[in-house]
Amino acid sequence: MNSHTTTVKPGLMQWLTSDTPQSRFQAKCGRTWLGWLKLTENKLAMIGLSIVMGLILVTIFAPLLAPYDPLAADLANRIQPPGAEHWFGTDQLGRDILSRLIYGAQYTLLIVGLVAITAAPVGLLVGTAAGFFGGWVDAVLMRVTDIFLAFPKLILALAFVSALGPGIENAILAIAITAWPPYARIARAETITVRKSDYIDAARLQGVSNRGLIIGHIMPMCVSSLVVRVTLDMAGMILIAAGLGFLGLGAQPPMPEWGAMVSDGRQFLLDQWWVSTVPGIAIFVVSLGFNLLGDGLRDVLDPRGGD
Amino acid sequence: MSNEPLLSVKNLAITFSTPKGPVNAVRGVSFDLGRERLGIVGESGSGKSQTGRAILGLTAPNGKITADQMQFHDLDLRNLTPRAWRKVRGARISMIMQDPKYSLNPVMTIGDQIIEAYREHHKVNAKEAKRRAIEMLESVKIRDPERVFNAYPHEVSGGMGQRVMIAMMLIPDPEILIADEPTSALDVTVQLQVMAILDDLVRERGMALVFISHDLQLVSSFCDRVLVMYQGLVVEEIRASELDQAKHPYTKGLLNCLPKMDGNHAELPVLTREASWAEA
Amino acid sequence: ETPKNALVMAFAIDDIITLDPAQIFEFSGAEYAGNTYDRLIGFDNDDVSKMYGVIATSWDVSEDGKTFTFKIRDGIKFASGNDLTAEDAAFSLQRVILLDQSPAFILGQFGFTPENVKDKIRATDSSTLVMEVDKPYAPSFVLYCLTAGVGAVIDKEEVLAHEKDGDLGHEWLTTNYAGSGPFALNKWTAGESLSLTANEDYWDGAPAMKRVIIRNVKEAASQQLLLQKGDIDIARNLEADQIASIESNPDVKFLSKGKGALWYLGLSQKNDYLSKPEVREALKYLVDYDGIAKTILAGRAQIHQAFLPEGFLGAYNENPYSLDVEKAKSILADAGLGDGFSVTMDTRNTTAIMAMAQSIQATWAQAGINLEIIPGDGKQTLTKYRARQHDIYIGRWGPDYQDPHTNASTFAWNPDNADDATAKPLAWRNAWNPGAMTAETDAATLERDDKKRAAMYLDLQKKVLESGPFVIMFQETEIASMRKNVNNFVLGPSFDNNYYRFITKD
Amino acid sequence: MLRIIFSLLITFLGLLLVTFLIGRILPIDPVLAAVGDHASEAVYQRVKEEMGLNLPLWKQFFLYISNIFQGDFGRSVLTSNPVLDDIKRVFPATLELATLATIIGVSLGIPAGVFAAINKGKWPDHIVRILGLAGHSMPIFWLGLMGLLVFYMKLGWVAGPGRLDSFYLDFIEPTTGLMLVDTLIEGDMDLFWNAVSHIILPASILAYFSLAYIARMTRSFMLEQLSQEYILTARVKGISEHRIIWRHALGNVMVPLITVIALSYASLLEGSVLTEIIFAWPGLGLYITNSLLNADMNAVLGGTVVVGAVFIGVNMLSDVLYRVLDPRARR
Amino acid sequence: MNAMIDISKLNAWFDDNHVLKDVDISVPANGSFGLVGESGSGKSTVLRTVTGLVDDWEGNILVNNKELTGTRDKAFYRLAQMVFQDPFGSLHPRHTIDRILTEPVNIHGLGNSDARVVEALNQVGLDNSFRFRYPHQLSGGQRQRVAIARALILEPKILLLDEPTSALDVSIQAEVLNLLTRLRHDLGLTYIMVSHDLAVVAHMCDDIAIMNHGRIVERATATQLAEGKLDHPYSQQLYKAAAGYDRAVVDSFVDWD
Ligand SMILES: Nc1ncnc2c1ncn2[C@@H]1O[C@H](COP(=O)(O)OP(=O)(O)OP(=O)(O)O)[C@@H](O)[C@H]1O
Ligand SMILES: Nc1ncnc2c1ncn2[C@@H]1O[C@H](COP(=O)(O)OP(=O)(O)OP(=O)(O)O)[C@@H](O)[C@H]1O
Ligand SMILES: [Mg+2]
Ligand SMILES: [Mg+2]
Repeated sequence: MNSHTTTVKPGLMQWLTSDTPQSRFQAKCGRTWLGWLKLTENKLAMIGLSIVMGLILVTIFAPLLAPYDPLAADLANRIQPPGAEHWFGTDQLGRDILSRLIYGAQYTLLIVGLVAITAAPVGLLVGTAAGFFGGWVDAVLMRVTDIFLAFPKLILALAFVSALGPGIENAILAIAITAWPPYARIARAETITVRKSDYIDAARLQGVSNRGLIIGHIMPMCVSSLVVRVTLDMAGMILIAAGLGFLGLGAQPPMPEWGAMVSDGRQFLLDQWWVSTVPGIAIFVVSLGFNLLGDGLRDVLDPRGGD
Repeated sequence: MSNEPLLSVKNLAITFSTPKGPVNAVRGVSFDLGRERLGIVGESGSGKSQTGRAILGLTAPNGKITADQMQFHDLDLRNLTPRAWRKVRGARISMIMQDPKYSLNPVMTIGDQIIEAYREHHKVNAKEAKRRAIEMLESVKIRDPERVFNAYPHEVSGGMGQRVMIAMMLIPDPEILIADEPTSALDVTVQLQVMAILDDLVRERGMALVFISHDLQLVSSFCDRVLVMYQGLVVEEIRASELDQAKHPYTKGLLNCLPKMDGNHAELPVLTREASWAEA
Repeated sequence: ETPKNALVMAFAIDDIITLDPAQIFEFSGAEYAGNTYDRLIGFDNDDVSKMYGVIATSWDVSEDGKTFTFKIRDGIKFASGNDLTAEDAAFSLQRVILLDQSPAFILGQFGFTPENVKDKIRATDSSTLVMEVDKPYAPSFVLYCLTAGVGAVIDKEEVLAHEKDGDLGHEWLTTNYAGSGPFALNKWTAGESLSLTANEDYWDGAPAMKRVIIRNVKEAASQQLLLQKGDIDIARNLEADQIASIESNPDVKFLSKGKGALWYLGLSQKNDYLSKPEVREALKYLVDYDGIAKTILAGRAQIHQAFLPEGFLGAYNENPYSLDVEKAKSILADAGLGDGFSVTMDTRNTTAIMAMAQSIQATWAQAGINLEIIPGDGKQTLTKYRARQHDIYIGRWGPDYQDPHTNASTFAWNPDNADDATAKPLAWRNAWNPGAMTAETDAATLERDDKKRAAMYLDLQKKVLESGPFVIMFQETEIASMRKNVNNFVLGPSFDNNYYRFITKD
Repeated sequence: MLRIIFSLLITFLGLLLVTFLIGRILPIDPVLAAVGDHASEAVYQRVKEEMGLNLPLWKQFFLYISNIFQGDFGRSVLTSNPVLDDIKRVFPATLELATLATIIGVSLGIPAGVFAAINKGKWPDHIVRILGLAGHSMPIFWLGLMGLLVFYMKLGWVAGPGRLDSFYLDFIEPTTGLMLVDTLIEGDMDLFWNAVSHIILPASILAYFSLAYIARMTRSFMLEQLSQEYILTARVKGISEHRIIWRHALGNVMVPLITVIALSYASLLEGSVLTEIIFAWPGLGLYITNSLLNADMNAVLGGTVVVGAVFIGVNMLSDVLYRVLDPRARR
Repeated sequence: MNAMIDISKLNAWFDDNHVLKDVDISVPANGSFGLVGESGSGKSTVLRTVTGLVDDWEGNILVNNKELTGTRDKAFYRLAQMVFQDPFGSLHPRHTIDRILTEPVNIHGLGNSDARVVEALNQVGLDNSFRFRYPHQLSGGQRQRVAIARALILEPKILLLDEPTSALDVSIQAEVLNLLTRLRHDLGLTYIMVSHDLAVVAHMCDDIAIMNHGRIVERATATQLAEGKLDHPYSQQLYKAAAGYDRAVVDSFVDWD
């Protein structure tokens, strides 16, 4: 556990943990380092982090890791059970499941990544604006949020995918469209508690504009709970993508997207369980990773959220 | 009155383990408590509250308590079972918290919270408990006890809330009452009124009172004896009436730096801390 | 375990949108009508050229081939208790034309219009029905059309009793029943179940199953579980691999029957690549017919490349094409497409079609053709297809009735290839002008000699096979999976001749 | 009050408008669902006109809204029933499932969350968290099929897909549409137990999802409450730890938790398409999805109105409960 | 007398709650004015109204001979600044001290921010090592110094102090009070200082007003206060209470709520 203290030079340690940082950079590093220390203490969070890192590495090194071409169909060799040749067996077109899994990692990463960088900022913007301005701005923005919230998630996604045409990008867009309203709510709630605080009033008295207040003062306060929520939601996003895949509207074949793989394999579930179960487990593990990381991040970023 | 100590604490130390290393919150505090009003003063973080909490066994889980002695009558407070602690808490040693706004359960009526304290230690029926509770509310000078009994904490003012708190803590008739800054959240005048109630009750019941505060002047005018704490140590123990003859420079410094109402706008003397004060 | 005298079946029946025989045009709807309504005539499931009377005992065709006279069987009663007469039969056929719902064209192609139908189709007495067509069509053509769902005879009195705003009882019959078949409707709960009760007085003998309960189970895996557990008697929608996996189960057996439906690729001639004859030819060499039939469709289909399914009059049952990547490559090279090209394929997202599409994608890739699969729900891909917005459409085409004209008129017939044409057969959808074939198709309907007629269709099929924009691949085989104790379930060449009435259980 | 009604109305209209627009941008031809693929062009054009699809968009929307205000949701193309009748049939199926799932989820999730919180950092906490996370991380169709395979097929503890055994289907005339209630009304215990054995697996699987969420939220709310001053007060009074947790802390936890439960209930009431497909459960989710994929827009709009109403209703209910549970919120 | 701040007939409302009733205050340039009163009497509201943090008010507020309207412009904030009661709540928890101090400099385009930040820190007796810390790395007294530095960095003429020491220990309070006194002299500032502690106000201010329920019930000079020459019974009571606990005195109290 303590290996990091021995590998880091004592000088650097001191620099990082100094109570009197000498530069902005040092202050930032110090804060990050403290957060990191706190995170490393949380074993579950570290497991989560390693899973997520693993996913990223697999994505990067997919061509090196995959034993077969993930797209090469071989009807003669279909639905082979796991064995020495195909560790996780083959699917209904005789493609190597392990290789598909490895290549599929990038889509999973793409889905969660893109949704996170589209839905979260939209939610943040809508929520902080609504909470900050109140009045009719709040009323209008929250009505819109309610409308999207009141829509069944999968159906909304479905509608958008059918409207835009199937395919991974559109699936991602659709998931993002369904994902932002809860973020807007969180951000709004947070904004309302924050906007009355003395430090916002104080900033106002320095002549900070409304825009400056929202971006520079309010948003940083919402970001941590949002980051936590987003990581926790990533599992849900992967699952919605899988659900769209199940209904045939997710990734485009022969793309080895995991949700689609689970869904494709379900007709063999009862006898050739691995075709569907292996990608199912992959989804589970990655979701678990994001969840654990999110839980850990909450402890670090958002001390109120529980501990 | 104070010849036979109710509680005897010797060399109490409390250490918290934190991510940044251990924190020695209290370092070798000793005192005897008789049927008297004992004040504990000191600046923020000096370990006043932790000392009080240790007496009730309510130190946070990350804290470790060591003491040579913590004797309450025939009970050794250092190693009580949770069950034994529950017999002590409330019934024999009780505590009033600083801020009534946060210290009362917001979703229970005041009456329920008082009755709960009483019935935990006395086998009586609900009606009798209610009668006692109303009586108790009257004795803390609440004018409309029936209404307050049925009210929720947010429906009463701060001063009222603190009286409720006192009623709640006194209803099982404890022998020692620890008051941790019981009035610092209140207006000055209300503050004094609440203290007057406390004063009366202590006198009538012959309770021992531990009064924790950072307000030297208030403590000195209210208590019999004062412990002055600095960084987890008791630096001086002194009779309240003799406070102006305090010897320790820390105590003297604290007294001096209070602004006076003499129309004098001159610089206030400030406290210059010496490292030696913090040495045990 | 299910009761001895009841049949429980899992079947994806959520395509049923109506129970009115004049409107039914869906697979499971057709099966419902086939078991609850009688038609004038029927054909032998095993030899479709053999026709027999059902409600009609006999029929005559006039010399000029334009007048058909049917004798109606005596003593048949509707579920309502009313007697079935020629008047009911005439009304039923007129009603199809008057309501003008989707299947109306099956009768309408013989010149009936809402204006003239009451004169052209009439009961001359209570047991005689007369029908006059506008041209001297091949009699088999007319008769086959009468065996289709639109030929169902309904209870005129009952239906008119529920007429609303002159709708000929259409609204009522959409969810109700007025027939004389071996089974009567008990209850239809859309998207959930359809239950039938036996007609104890059926003229041809009461069915052994007193009740038939069809439950809508969309998920094939769920159907499999139900069957294996014995909670249902028959599972209708198992996929090939599921069937393979329960083949060894001693409690289960299978019934299969070649159906009229074809799996094919429609190649839009609006696409510059696909409009090249060489490309069309090369693509026909680039499907792994054997592999798909043996694995993905295992038992669910047989290779068939002509537009008339086996069993139809004049069907061409040779399959000249097989996977030959090298040949395809050289053909493409000759056309200057040695480096390949890219096209898209609209694919509905069902297991079998998706798997086929992916296999095709893989073989085409070997010849340098980059196929992008655009998955979509059924209605979505169809919408695109009908609007001629596809490059390639992979689909399934089922004949509307048992006569060869049904497929000829869509694969080989296209009188107007303009975007705003009024007739929109498959040839039109793929923007293909079959040239003289259109006229040849029309001529074949008037050929009264069955032998000659068959030869005409054979010729048409060969031409389409050679130059048409269709890569016809397979003919569907339906497989019903059932418990060992279920006997005598009958599967016919199309859905409206899958019969429950003979079923018995041990 | 007027303000609330007004804003509800706006939300509803917005909901309808969005749904309506979705219906229009879907590249699915609604006429196809009505006439099928093989219909002739003439029939196609006639039906299109009948469906009012050749009117300008705003007119279609206006017509639709004015019909709705007269209580007419139109007819579904797919089932040929009035949409309202369809919804009366499919919604109880979902309601029943969602309610049972929520009951299971709440009654297990809250104790699990509390248990985890009071054992924070110890193994019971880890177990609850991992199990909870697992519930959030598994594709539901996979879980559903596995559940069927194990509990129905292999162990035979529960009945298979569907709300009742098939041959019971005709025996019950819907009064409330809730199978468990209807069978009790009929007084047929066989039927009732049959219905129970059918609903228990899908309900448990959905419950697992809400349980996971409820347990996690309970845990974190509980930890927050346990660090509050009033808990210390209760301890000072000498009250048992049991009472402190279940009366004092949980009493306060219920306040924010009610919103969490309401949201999870509302999302279950939208119907879970995937569960409904696997368990052949003719519920709202499946109904809306199917309608959407066939561009059966009357049905989709009707379904959306119901979902919106449910969402708003559940939210209002949770507001009321919030007031009941939290005296500070009472006026 | 040329008043730096002249408030007359000030009324303010929160919704229907009338919290300020005809408040008149006048402070000369370089003067120091104290407001005392119990909790909720409206002390903070006076300051917040002046700085534009209260929307619903009536009356006349003249600052540096300029009448204030509904909105405050940037120039106003260069003239008057406020220090809040709670040093823990008035500094943004995610901003470094550097950022907190740099922001106003940049907004008002004063330029040379580095030097200004260092200077402001020095003014309040903090050395450069505090510059890149976060608020949670500072003690209460240090934070309040930062808050004062932030107010000073715009070189205002007026400081509005809302109980600037009530959250601090007495020893730290003394340091902060000394600092404020020194700054007033050195920079020629004008103060309005709110407190509930009579002694603090008496020590810091020349003129004092005692508020109760939104009204000023009594005015006094520091000397009058020191001598206890107060007329209003409420002021008397406050005065007596300030002397510490005395049973007899407490019994004479009447409730004011
Ligand atoms: N759970 C804890 N973990 C770590 N350190 C703690 C914990 N509780 C208290 N401390 C530390 O113990 C020291 C003494 O705290 P204590 O609450 O007794 O101070 P105090 O004298 O009551 O101060 P105040 O006047 O601010 O209430 C402080 O430095 C505090 O930070
Ligand atoms: N934002 C607000 N919304 C509604 N009412 C408010 C608000 N701020 C203050 N009030 C009310 O206005 C009255 C005056 O409040 P103010 O904060 O000015 O009192 P104060 O004298 O500063 O009290 P304290 O000593 O507690 O700070 C109080 O009754 C308070 O409840
Ligand atoms: Mg304390
Ligand atoms: Mg104030």
